Amino acid sequence: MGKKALYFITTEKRSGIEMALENTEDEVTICLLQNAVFFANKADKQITKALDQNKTVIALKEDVEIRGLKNLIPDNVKLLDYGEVIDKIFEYDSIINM
Amino acid sequence: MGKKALYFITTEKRSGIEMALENTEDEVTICLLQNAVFFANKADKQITKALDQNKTVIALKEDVEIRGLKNLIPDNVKLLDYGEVIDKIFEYDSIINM
Amino acid sequence: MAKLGILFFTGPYQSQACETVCKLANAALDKGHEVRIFCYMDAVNAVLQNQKKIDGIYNIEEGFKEILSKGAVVRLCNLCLLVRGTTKNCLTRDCGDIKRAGTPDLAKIIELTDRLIAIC
Amino acid sequence: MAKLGILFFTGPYQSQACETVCKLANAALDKGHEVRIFCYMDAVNAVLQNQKKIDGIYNIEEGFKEILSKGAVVRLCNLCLLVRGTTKNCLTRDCGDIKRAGTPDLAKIIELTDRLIAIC
Amino acid sequence: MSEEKNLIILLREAPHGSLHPVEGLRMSVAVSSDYDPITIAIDDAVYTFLKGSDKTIYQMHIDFLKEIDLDVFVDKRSLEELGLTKEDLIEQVEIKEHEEILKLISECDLLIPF
Amino acid sequence: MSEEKNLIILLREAPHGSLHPVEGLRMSVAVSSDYDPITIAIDDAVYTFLKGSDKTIYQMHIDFLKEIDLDVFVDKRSLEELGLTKEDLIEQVEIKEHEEILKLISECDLLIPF
Repeated sequence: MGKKALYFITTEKRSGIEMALENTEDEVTICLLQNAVFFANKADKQITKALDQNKTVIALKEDVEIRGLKNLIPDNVKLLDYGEVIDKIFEYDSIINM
Repeated sequence: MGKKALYFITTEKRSGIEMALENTEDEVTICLLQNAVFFANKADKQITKALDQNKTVIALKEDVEIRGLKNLIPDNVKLLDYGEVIDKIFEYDSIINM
Repeated sequence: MAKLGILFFTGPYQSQACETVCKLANAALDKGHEVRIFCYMDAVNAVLQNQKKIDGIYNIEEGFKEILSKGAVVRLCNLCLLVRGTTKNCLTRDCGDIKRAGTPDLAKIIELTDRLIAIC
Repeated sequence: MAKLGILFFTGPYQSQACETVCKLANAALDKGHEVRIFCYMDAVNAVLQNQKKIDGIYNIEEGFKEILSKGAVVRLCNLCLLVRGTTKNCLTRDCGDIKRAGTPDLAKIIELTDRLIAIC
Repeated sequence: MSEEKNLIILLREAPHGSLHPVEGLRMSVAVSSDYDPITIAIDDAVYTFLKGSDKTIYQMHIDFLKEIDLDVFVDKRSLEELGLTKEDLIEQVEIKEHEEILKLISECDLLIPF
Repeated sequence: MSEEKNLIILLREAPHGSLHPVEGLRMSVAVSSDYDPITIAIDDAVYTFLKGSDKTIYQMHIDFLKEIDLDVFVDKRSLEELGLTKEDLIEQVEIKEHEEILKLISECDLLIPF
């Protein structure tokens, strides 16, 4: 279909990021908040897979910083502040909350 | 050491049952309550491993029954009521709450 | 200007969800967006009064007061409050547009907003 | 007759923990054991008053009243109550030996009991 | 969002241990006045529909959803991982291949997780 | 239980997303008046001790435990699964082989999980 889908992931449950990876039809963006930002640790196989699939990966900057993860996150994961996350939310046709 | 250790597991976090399986020195009993009783589903590899290791596996009867799991649980998992679980708790030298 | 709905499920000081809700709502309000929040399950306890301020911990009561003062609409699952015994303890209409509601009000929020996010 | 300590962390009507605590405590008390319970984090909200009774759902307030009447000792983390704003809402000494306490009281419970279980 | 939006209520947690699946079903019922939500169970939430489990506090929600012809789907892959088959579940739910579940999710406008 | 009992406080959850590791550390401090608890971090709780993370509400607990010479151990296997090394963690914690962690747990009289 090629619509723009935002996977809005706020927990460490694996099912959220798995669902996002399995969607290969749409233009998928993965947005990580709260403990989900740990998925952006470069040692995580799923984040590498998402980036290899050319999916856009976003993480909430403040949640990355308070966890001390900044140096562990690949350069192509975009760090956004709260306001920029709000902007993103309105850019997508569908919101898959996970 | 061979002391008697009770692994008292009350959540679906895998680390609890894994720790119990990795203890091969003591006389280990695994006691499952709440959502941890799902580990006693015979399709679960870890419960099979625990029974193969000759560990005693106990599950709280009421928690098994309200979940409709009775037919899915191996015969050698003992179902105990609340009072019997209380008795068990005092039988062990150490309690590993997980 | 757009309209944002927020749904969440957890109470304060156990998980980060309440704090995230306040911060996202604040950011949306500061951009001039409309914000409608539905508190479901333990989340109804996020708006209780008399939450003591502790240094270094984000005070959830203050957070909700701030977003209410900026115009956020907050709806509380009534049944969730009743079973928990916390009905009489909530922030009042003095703080802004906050009131008890039924689950169908979530349908209304979905209808009245452009996007709904859930904070787990 | 033995002594059982119970520690738990979660509030009512979100997870099963409060119900399990009441049922295990009841079973222990019925066998003549002593029971000492420490409510930590959200668990302090398990003993709030005015929890509405719903058919089919185990009422946690009633559960705690029952075990208190049978002699269970219940200690509530004071700081956990304060931050949540629920201090004034708790079951009172009329129900039995229930009171606010500090975290060091858990050490006391460990000392005074033969076994401590944690219900997550 | 317009009333034509596709809504999915996703159940992810096991019943009885937490109230999440029950509250998810209650939400499906609630939003059914304005939308036609599809309720989907994945992972341990599949257990919610096991025959013989105590459904005192949520059977009414399932009955209601079926009475107004709303779909309640169970992810087949999750079911198989738990060693369960169609026969283990109540008849009111329909088992869907994992690919179909993914397709439904990718086609929805809004997914609410429980 | 006598005062000689071995106590372990086990941290299992990631910091910031939940207060569990913080409350676990607070409990280690609290029981240290009567016992010598060993604090152990496994799984995502390992992140609690990452250099550069915001420790405003729990650094004091770590400092207190170290001041009275109590052990705070981190499971090496969990650390490696997260792609982390000794250098990523603060110096106040000690990394232990998984086998040693298991041995400590099997030797304890009471383990309290957070």
